[in-house]
Order: sequence, then C-alpha cells, then structure tokens
Amino acid sequence: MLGEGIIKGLAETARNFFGSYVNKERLTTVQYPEERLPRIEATRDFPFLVYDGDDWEKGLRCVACQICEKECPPKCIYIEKSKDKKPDAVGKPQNYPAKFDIDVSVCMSCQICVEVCPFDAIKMDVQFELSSDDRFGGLLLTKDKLAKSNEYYHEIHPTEAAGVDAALAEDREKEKEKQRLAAAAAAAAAAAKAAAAAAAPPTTVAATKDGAGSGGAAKEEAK
Amino acid sequence: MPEMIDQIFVRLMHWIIGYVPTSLQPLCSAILSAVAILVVFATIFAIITVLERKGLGRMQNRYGPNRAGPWGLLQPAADGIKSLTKEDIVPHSSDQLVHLMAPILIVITSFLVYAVVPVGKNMVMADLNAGVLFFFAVGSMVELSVFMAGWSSRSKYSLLGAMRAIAQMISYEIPLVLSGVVAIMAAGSLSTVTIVNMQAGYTGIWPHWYLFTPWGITGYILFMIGATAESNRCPFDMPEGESEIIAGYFIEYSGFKFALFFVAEYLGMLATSAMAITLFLGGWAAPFSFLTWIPSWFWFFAKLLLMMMVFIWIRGTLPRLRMDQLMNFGWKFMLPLSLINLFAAGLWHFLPSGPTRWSVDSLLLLLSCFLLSRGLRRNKWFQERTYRFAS
Amino acid sequence: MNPLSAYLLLSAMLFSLGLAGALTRRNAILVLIGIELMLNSANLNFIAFWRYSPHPEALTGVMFVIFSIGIAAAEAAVGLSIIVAVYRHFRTTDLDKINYLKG
Amino acid sequence: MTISFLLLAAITITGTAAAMSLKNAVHCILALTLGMVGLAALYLQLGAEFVGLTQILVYVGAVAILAVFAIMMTRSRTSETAAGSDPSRFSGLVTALLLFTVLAVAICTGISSQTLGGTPPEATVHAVGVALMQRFILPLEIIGVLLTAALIGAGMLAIEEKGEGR
Repeated sequence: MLGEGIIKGLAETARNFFGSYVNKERLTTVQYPEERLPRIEATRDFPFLVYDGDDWEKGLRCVACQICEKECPPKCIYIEKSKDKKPDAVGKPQNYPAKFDIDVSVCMSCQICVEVCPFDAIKMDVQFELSSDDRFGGLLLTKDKLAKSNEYYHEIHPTEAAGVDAALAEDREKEKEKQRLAAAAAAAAAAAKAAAAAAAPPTTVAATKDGAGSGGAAKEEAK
Repeated sequence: MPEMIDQIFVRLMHWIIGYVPTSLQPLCSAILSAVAILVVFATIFAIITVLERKGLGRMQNRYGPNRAGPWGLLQPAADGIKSLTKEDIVPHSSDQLVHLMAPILIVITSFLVYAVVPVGKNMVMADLNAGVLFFFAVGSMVELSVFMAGWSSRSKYSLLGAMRAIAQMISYEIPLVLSGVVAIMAAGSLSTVTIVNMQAGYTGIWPHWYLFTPWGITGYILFMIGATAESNRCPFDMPEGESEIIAGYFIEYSGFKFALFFVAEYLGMLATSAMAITLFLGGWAAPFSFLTWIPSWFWFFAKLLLMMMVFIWIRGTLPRLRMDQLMNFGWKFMLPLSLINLFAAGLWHFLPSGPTRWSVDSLLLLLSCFLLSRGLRRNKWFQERTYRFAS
Repeated sequence: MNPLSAYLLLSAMLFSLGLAGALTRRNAILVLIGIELMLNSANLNFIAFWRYSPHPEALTGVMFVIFSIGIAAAEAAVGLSIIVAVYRHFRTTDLDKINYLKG
Repeated sequence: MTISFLLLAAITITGTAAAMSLKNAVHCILALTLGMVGLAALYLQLGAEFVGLTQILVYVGAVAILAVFAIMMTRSRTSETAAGSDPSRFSGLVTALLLFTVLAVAICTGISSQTLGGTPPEATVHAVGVALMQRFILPLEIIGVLLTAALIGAGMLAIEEKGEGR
C-alpha cells in the first residue's frame, strides 16, 4: 500500500519526540560549558614541553635538537637554539631552546613531534579551549606558555607518564653508569700514566696503547 | 460577549479609521490591514522557526536551541540581529540589479498573497471576486524571482538549484491548483470568503467542511503534498539540497538578503497552508458546534499552527527525493489522481445524497489511488547492486 | 482625447513595439516574444472596446481575450519547443544562420 | 486619462520596449514580465478581473518561465549586435514606425470625442463562467482540444530522439 512506510516513519519520529520529554535518558546531549563528559586518558591534542623540578626554565628537557621542527608536517614549530650551554638534569651541559614557538592555529595534533623526540621533552596536552580574540598572538604559544611540569603530565596521562619516567630513569641510570665508568677509566688512565711516568718515561707508546679508550686527556698527556 | 471578542480587531480598525477624513478611509484601511498582516505573519514566522528547530531536535533526541532567552525563545531575534549585521556580499560577476531585485520581489509576492486570506470573520484585506485565482497568480511570480536569484548569481550551483526549483514548482503547481479546484466547484465561487461561508454550519456537532467528504480529503492531501513541493520543503527540498548543490538558488546571497529568502520560504508555506485551511478546513470556523464561542481568528491561527506542526513532523521524518522520483510522483500519480478527484467531486454533486454517493466516490478514489500507486511501483528499473571488490 | 482612444493608442504602441522586435531581433525566442506582444496588444484592444461598448454585459470582448490567451499559451509552448528542436539540429537560435533552404 | 492609467501605461511601455531592445535575452524576458504585469493591471483597471489575473498566471507564471527554460536550453549567447546596424534592421524599424503612425492617425481622427461608458461594467467570475458554459461552450471545447494537442505536440518536439543526443 502506498504510504505505509511513510506512516511507519511518522510514528517513529513521533515516538522520539514525545519520548524525549518523558525519558530523559534519550537525550544524550551534554550541555557543554556547564557539564562536561569525563575525559578519557587517551585524549590528546596540541603539544606542550615537559620540565622536571620546580623551575621551568632550568628544568626543560628540550635540548633544541630541532628534530621536531624538521619533522612537523605543517611546519608549525619554530625553534632558536641557544648560544651557550646549560647543565641538564644529569648535569651534562646541553643546548637549550632560546625560543620555542608553536602556532596552534597551524598545528594539526598529529603527534609526530612527540614520536620523534629522543628526549621525551614534548608531549601531547589535553587543553582544547584555546579560542582567543587575538587571531595571531593569541594562538602562538611561546616557551613560557608551553612549559608544563612533569606532575601535570602525570596528572593528564598517568600510565604513559609512568612509562616515560621509568624509561628516562633507566636512560639516566645508564648515562650515569657510563659517566661513572668513563670517570673510572679516566681515573685509571690517569693513575696508570702517573705510574708509568714514575716508572719508565720511554714506554709511553705502551701506555698510550693501554689508555686508548680512557679519554683524550690521557692521550694529550701522553703526547 | 463572544461576538464582541470575535470582532474586536474589526472594531478597533473601524474606530481608528473614524478619525481620518472619508476620502482617505479606503487607503487608510488598506494600509492598516497591510501593516497588520506584516506584523502578524512575520511574528508567526519567527515562532515557527524556533518551534521547528526545537521540534526537529526533539525528534532526533536532542534539545534544539536553548541558549538565547528562556527555553531559547529569543533565538529568532538573535538570528535576525546576526543576519542584519553580517556583511552583504555581492558576487563580482553577478548581475547587480537582478541580484538585488530577486529577494525583494520574492518577499513582496509572498506577502501579497495574504491579501485574500480570511483570517477571521470579517477579517480579510480584500474580498476579491477571483480571490483564489489571485492567490495562484501572484504565487506563480515566486518562480520568476527564484529564477532571477539563481541566474543573476552567475554560479553553477545556484543556476542548477534555480532550474531544479522551477521544474519542480511548475510540475507541482498543476496538481496543486487542480486539487484546490474541487472546493471551488463545490462552493461555486472563487472568492475566499464565499468558500468559507459555504462551509459554515453543523450537523449535530460536526462541521460541514469539505475535508469530510471523499473528494475533500483526497483534495486536501494532494493540496498539502503540492504545497510542500511548492515551498521547497522536505522531502521535496531538492532545489536547495545542502549535500549536493549546497543551498541551491540562494547560495550567493549573504546577510539580510539570505534572510529574506528564508522568510519568503516560510511565508510561502504559511500562505499555502492558509489557503488549504480556507478551501478544505472551513477557514475560521470552529471544529465543533459547541466551541463556537471561541473567537474565529483563534481557530484560524490554531489550525495554521497545527498544519505547521505537521510540516515540521514530515520534515523530521522523510528523506529527500531524487529528481526522477519527484517527477514520476508529480506527473504519474498526483496529476491523474487530482483529475479523477475532479470527476469524483462532480459525481458527488449529481448523485443523490446519502450512502450511495459516499460509497461510489470512496470506491472510485480508493481504486484509482491503488492502481496509480501500483503504476508507480512497477517502474523500478534498478537492479540488485553488486559490489565487485567487497565480497 | 477620450479614454478609449488612449487605450487604443497604447495598444498601437505595443503592437508596433512587438512588430519592431519581431522584425529586428535575430534570436528566435525573442522573435516569438515579439509575436506574443502583438497578440497582447490585440487583447488590450478587445478589453478596451468591451469596457466602453454599449453592451458590456454580453462579455464578448472578455471571452475573446480568454480564448486568445489560451491560444497564445499554446503558441508559446509549441513555438519554444520548435526552437529547442531546431537548436538541436543547427546548434544556434540565430534566425539569420538557419538558412539551409536558401537558394 | 487618469494618473493611474498614465503610470500603468508607462510601466507597460517601458517593460515591452526594454524587452524588445535589451541585449541579454534573459533581461528581455524579465522586462517582458514587467510589461505583462502592467498590462494585467490595465485589465484590472478596466474591470476585467478574471482576465487580468489569468494574464499574470499565464504570462508570468508560464510563458516567461518557458521562455527562460528555452534560453537556458539553447544557450543563445550569440553575438546579438545592436539593432539598426544593417539595412534589414533599419527597414524593420521603419515599418513598425510607419505602422504606428498610420494607426495613431486613424485612432485620433476616427473616433469622435464623445463621452463613453459611464459606469465600469462588471465582469464577475460568475458571469464569465456562465458565458463560458453556455454561449461559448464550443470555442471552450475547441480551446481545450487545441491545448491538449499543443501539450502533446510540444512534448513530442522537445523530446530528444534516441541516437540524436550528442
């Protein structure tokens, strides 16, 4: 019969219409600014810079290697490398970003910068309410706006942050181990050289052969 | 006392006109009625837009607009302010004069048709001798302004939309007029007021509306389908199909001109509904004899609002038609059925009153409806789809 | 000048305009429109004569105009479809270029 | 010769003159509708209500739309040069002008300036209907047959024949 399907459809919409007044569970709308959906842990958009400790200028993990700048598909990251070096978390002198800007009006939240960062310095944020009156300045996030503490990172992505911290700790452990070894080797070389110098001055060749791996200081001494 | 409330607006106008000299009275009366029509129908338009958005929202299990004012009732005011303050962009290569004239003309014609619509007892701006003809004649000018809008924009989308709109409008205007003719035949007059008066009176509590006859209900349904197509409403909103030709003929319009097209669309819908009320639903008459103490204008606007609800309901339900479906339905179902309906109305007039003419008319219309719908269904030339790469 | 001759003058002007258009335009559609215009000027004459005739209640002028409008509508429909058919053959509606039978 | 007559005559003449002289064909059709609306208003002024409204319905609602469709389908954007450039054009204009002069002279001299028609006659829809169904029933039927034939004929002419489409 002609119109049968139309009547079925009309009944369905009428049921929805009246049902939405009777049964509040039908309305899945969330009245956004007043109520919000609970955020799931995997939420991510625009990147931010992680720092350790309390002082964001000292604790930035970023060493201005500029890999993220090169990899960024829409080219929204702008980095200026510093001229001088500062000691990083483990005390090793590193460059730091004199300038680190992200234009979030260009950023497409692809997370490639996070993937490529060898220092776990840049991570994805959950902040999305970035609308601003200022079309250019308001959407250009500078270093001070980007820097957020490791505690904040733990807060927004706990599982991921724990993993990152563990990996970093392991790396630092290795680094320290390496430094310790290097220091020990240097000490050993220095000791050996001192011993050699004391014992027999012409056997420098043998001494240099011994101390080949123990750093340039010994070599220079040997020369 | 009910008489007094019923005629309150008429008396008010007579009272105002009493203060102007006699020579200016017809002019003054016309201006007053025009202003009243402008204000009342523009207000109804505003109410309908917010009702429509809220109703559609509820049908889709969401809230609809609820931010501007209490329950979002000030939404039309906010929309109006927004469209007034927006920049008015005229395309560089457009035909400037025609581009400007189109929205003005479409709104003027949309308002002009209300001149012959009786909104209550003694409440019609001009009781023309050929009122219904005036309605359809002025209504046909809308097509031309649609074409002007689409053509002058110099855009492919708008031209396509305009062509679709005109093709649809002239195809559905014929069944629209023909299905309205049955009421004219029964009333023996083209004057809207006479048609309403012919439907006055009650048998028991039931009114003598043309709706309550076999040809009347058929004519009413055909008229409403035609009206939906004429005003480019869902499911006949192909001329402005957002997903294919963006917004059809008014795509190149912005700001207030765009709003004027929007106003005109709704006013056209209201006007054809008002005409359907006049022709088939007894105009301002109360639906039951014991309700006649409620003023006549209330009944008119109540019926109008009810019909708008039905329009919204249908929009919330039906998907958009395809061009060939639209044309097939218009020419192969609506047109023959409205012609048969004319015949049925004539038969009704000549058969003796009683169950005979009821059964003969109903049988004739049901049978033809059934056969025509069979004819529509037979025309399915689609084959079963095969998916070559996704088995 | 009495009102009747004013209407007749207007009608004569419309007729001349239609004739000028039909004779000078090249586009077949506009020539057809010119012919429609001439028909309409005749209609105006009928109505004017009916209005100022001694026996307007006979309605002859009005009837004539109604039939004339009907014929004009039929003419426009057939004429325009002929133009479309011709266009499909010649790829133009310029009457000066549709001259295959020219000697 | 009232002001309303002069105004409507001016509208009609402007519309039709523009329809016959503008370059763009679509502008011509739009101007024509203006002229037709003016003409319909003149009919209304003369008391022929039914005819005036039918005029709008047929010319604005149907003929103008048909013509516009024909223009869109034929894409007639050929170089329509200004009228009067070549001899045939010039002769056409002269013919029309001569005709108008003859008609105007005939009208001005032929009709005596007697006062005509006091009260406007009533051509109510009812009277028109009665006349159509009684005195003019045969022409009405013939018009009906003619319109049906024209409908079918126009359809047949405009349908693209199979194999013809390019």
